[in-house]
Amino acid sequence: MKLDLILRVMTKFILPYILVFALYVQFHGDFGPGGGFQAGVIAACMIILYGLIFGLPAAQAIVPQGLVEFLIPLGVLIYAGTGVVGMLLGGNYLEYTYLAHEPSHGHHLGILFVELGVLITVASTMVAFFFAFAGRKRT
Amino acid sequence: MSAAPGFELGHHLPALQVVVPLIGAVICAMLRNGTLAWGWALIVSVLTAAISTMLFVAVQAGGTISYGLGGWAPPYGIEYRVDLLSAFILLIVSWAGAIIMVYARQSVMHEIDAGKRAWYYCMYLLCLTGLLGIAITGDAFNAFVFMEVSSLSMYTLIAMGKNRRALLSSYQYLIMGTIGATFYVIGVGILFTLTGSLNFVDIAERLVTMQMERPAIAAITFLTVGISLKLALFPLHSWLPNAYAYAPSVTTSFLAGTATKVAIYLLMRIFFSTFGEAKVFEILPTTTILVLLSVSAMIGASLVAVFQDDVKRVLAYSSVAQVGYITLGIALANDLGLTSALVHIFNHALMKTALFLAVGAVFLRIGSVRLHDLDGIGPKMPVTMAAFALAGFALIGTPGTAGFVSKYYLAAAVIDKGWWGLVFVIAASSLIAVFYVGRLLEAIWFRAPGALAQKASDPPLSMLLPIVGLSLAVIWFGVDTRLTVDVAHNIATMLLGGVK
Amino acid sequence: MSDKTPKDGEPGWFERKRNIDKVWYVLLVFGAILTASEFLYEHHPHFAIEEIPVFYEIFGFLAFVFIVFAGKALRKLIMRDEDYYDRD
Amino acid sequence: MTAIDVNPGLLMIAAGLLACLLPRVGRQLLTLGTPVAGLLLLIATPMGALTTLPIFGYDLTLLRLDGLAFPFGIIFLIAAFLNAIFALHQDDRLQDSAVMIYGGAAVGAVLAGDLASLFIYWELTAVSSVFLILASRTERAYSAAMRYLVWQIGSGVLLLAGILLHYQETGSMAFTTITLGSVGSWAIFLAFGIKCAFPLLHNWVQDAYPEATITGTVALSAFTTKLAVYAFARSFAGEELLIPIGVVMTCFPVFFAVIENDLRRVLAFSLNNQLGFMLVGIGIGSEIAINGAVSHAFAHIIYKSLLFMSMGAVLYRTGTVKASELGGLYKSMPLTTIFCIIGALSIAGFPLTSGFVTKNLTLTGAEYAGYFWIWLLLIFASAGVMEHSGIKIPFFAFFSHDGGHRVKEAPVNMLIAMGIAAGACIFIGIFPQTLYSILPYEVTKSPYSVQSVVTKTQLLTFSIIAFGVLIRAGLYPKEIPSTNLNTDWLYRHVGRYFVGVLAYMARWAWAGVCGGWRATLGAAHGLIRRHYGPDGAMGSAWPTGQMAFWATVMIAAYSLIGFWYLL
Repeated sequence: MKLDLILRVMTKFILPYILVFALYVQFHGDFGPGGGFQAGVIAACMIILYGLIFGLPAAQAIVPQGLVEFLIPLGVLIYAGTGVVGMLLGGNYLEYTYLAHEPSHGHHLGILFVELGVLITVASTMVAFFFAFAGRKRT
Repeated sequence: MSAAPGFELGHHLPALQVVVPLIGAVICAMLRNGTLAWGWALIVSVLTAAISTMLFVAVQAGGTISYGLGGWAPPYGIEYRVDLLSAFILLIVSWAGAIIMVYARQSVMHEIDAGKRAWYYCMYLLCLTGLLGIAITGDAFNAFVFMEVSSLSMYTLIAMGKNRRALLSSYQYLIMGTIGATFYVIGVGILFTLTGSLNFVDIAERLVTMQMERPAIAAITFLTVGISLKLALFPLHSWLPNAYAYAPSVTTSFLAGTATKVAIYLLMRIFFSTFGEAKVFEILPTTTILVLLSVSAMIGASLVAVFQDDVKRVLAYSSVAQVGYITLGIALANDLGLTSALVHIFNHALMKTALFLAVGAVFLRIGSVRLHDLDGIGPKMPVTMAAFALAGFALIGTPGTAGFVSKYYLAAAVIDKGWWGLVFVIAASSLIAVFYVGRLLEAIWFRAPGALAQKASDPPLSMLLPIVGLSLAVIWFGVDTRLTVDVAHNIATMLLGGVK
Repeated sequence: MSDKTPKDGEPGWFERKRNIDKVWYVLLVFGAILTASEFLYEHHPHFAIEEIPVFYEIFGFLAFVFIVFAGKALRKLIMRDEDYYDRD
Repeated sequence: MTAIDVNPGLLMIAAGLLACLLPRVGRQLLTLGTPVAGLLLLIATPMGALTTLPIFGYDLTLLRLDGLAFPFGIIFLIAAFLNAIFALHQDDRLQDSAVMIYGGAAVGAVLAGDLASLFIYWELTAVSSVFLILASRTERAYSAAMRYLVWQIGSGVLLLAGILLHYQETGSMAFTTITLGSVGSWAIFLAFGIKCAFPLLHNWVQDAYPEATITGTVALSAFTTKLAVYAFARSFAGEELLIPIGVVMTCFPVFFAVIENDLRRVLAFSLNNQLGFMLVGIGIGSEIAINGAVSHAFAHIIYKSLLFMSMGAVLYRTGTVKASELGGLYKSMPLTTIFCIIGALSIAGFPLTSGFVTKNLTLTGAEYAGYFWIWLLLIFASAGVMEHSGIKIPFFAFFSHDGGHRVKEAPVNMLIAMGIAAGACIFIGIFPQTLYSILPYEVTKSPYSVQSVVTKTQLLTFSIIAFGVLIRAGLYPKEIPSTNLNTDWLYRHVGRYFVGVLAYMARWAWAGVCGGWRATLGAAHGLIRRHYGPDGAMGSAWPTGQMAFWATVMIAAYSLIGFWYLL
């Protein structure tokens, strides 16, 4: 497949748009359909497509295995950390009211961080799945 | 919404109980290094245990604590609700988690590949998170989520076993666990359509005014069977022996000490504080069914244990039997019965953990837990095996040990109910326990040592201390029953007080 | 009784007919003396049966004979091969 | 609690547990030293001492010392000491610690003041003693031990049930007089009865004791049944039902003993017969009769130990105690012969031996109470004792036709143990007041009146003459290697077929219902193994599909039952 010029060129064209779409879904999450989970999957698709076309080593050069394994817990940490910050600022756990001066801003901010956490974890988990399956040798 | 700005530790204890191990698990995964991860996990699990202890003290002093997650007031938001029952279970689970963690380092070093150790501790803490979450949450669906958190991490913990069959066992457990969880969530779904609520207390309040309709029965059915799978009630127990036998030693100890106990907690929560004793036990023949199943477990599983050649499997089948004691106590649905069930949850966690830890120490030294390889190992590992013997005696129900206390109350409960035949069943089951424990002890202490046993010796101190500590606790709680019996009695009174 | 371990084939003291007879006659004489002594002391019978002369002698003798013959009869009923329970 | 008010039984148990871990010398020091320490402790404890420990909401009486408990405590400790000497030649970790725990449990039970403690010690004697049988390490011993264990645990379970019922009825856990009547009291009575080898419940004694080890049998003969005698004396003194039971017990074993070939089994039968005497005394319940029972138990432990020791020595040297294979041993083992004869004279109750002075009390009790038939049957049984223990044991083992065994005299430690026991038999026979002084009630009369000496001697001498007549006439039954059926036939033989048939039927029924599924019923070892063993339906790993199938079955069952109830 590496020899297929059309696929390679088209893939390179498409990749940035996939990322942009992922971010759109992510940030549009609080107003329309979307959110961290979907965005994460879309973002992961970018890496997966790249890996499919250019091969596993190339994909792992962009996103090393170590980074993936670091990002998975990082997302959860951001999610849980947001909750703890809310707690430290005086609310209950996962209460975003006190994150900003005004409750509605606080909630906005809180959701943003939580969704970011979700995005990171979901995206990296999907990539990890892909790496795990693609990396299996035939026996 | 509520709560004045400013951080107050006492107020946030319920959240911290879950959040601390959760964040701990995440950071564990980022640490990458086995030993570092162990140190961190130890700190986290001890902190968790400390939190549960504080919660327990607070609940005993001031009654039920309610915590609205995200500041949303119950019943609309998710509520963390710590009553005496929850606090008791939290105490057992978190302390088991902490004590086993002390032991874990050497055992994990021996049994898990270097690259996976940090993940192992991560999964351990996640599992702890899930189990604590089930016990603390007041929300039926949230309980399902935590059930999945604990189960998924537990499958991983099992699959990391060195034996290739660990994978298959883990897979079987996954299938059965998923069926169980599905049944549970179906039950919760039916309850939700019936009452429009997911909060246990709220559901209970709404159910009080309702007739016992068929959907409610269907809900009970699915919830009971789903949870029965999780707690390995006969005949839904068969995932358990393999899972126990092939998992790494630390996993087995943790699983045996905590996982089934939390499932039992959930069953009690649903029977007594959601539906209410009157609905479950008076309208439906729950007592009869549960008694039959419990008795089958007590006798059948014990008999199977007698013939097993693998020490872990002997203990695993014994666990199935011991679960039978607990469900028998629940089935009686009287004060003494519930007391005995709760006491036995505590005592069984204590002695089974001690036993499995000791077996883990054997595995560390000789790389086998087949009964034949343990011949004559007693004099070679005297301290470990003396502790093993103590815990074994407790398992039989020898007076002066914790096991006797629970059996005593169970017998009293049965007599209180006027069911004499069951006393003999309990005695018969104990008699079979004499056989399977005696068989182990005879091999360990009185046979000529084999080639493997010859070179065994007591494990390092970090493993020895938890083993010895737990087995001494087995004696301690056989004599001093203030923590166990008095608390259990209060809980029983609370549960039977009915649904307000 | 001899102190040394006797050689094989050489009958011990208690295996010679003459000695056995000696023991037997001593026993008979002792029995006779005992029977005679019955009439030399004052009786305090608790039960009427004890007033029968030579009651204890007769009772002891008959009881013994009865037990032995009853045992023999019992054997007919309950005796089995030595490995009775070992067979399947 | 002062330092001295410790139950010596606990001391023994602790030492027994410790002995598990020690090398041989340490164990020997413990087995010898602890009974002595226990004796000193017991003697130093003031009469009437009472130690209670509040636990589980009621008071456990850890120590209660009174006139009844004292002699039993003393003799159990003495027996433990004698047994320790007798066992010095062997190096067996298992037996050393088991026997101490066993003896300790017996002492503990005697000194315990409440039924809960009694139950604990009761079970402990059962569990610890079974190791003395297992320690023979033969297939026969293993199955005998399992049958023994079933009986013993059965007694324990019954006792537990009885205690709980009794507690419900009376609200009292005190270990004291119990009146027969309620279900609970009957359960306790029966539990004691099993351990005391009541007729028809007796056979575990003859089944298990001869299979135990050489030293184990000595310990077994001392503790278990005498503990039951103590329990009866404590709880059922004066219960008239015990009299007929006791009389039957004195009489029926003598017939079995006559034809038994295994001499240790003969002694086991004789044990039953002796227990009968004690039970009669307890049943009569007068002061003199109770004294008789207690002192008889005391003396009995010594001479029965002595007899078992002498047979043990024979077994140790020749490898058999079958009457048909023995004989002529007086030449090889002269000292053992003498000690055995002293034991035999004692058990038969010749004047100047311990058996005379103690059995006399029971007989006097029966005479005073005017129980004519009881008295007559006891006299009859005395002749029976003469037959099987007084004559048969020494005659067939040491005299009779030469069995061809040319062996050494018993080991020194055995001789010492037997010597002490034999000395004690004669000492008590000559100075009965030493024993009488520790009995629960005062004894005023000396046993040595002319009448009692003459009549008992007449009885016994003419029994011997009868033996002489029979053997000279060739009428005495020959010793034949055999198995004699007893009540155990019911569960060892018929039971096997019964279980087999049941299992067959169950399997057939199951097969009809679930298409070849194997039955989960069955009581016999093989059957359980077949179903619960690693390859059985229960024990094997189930395929995932089968697990899921059961989950479905459960859902269906619950739903159906639930809906049925709403109809």
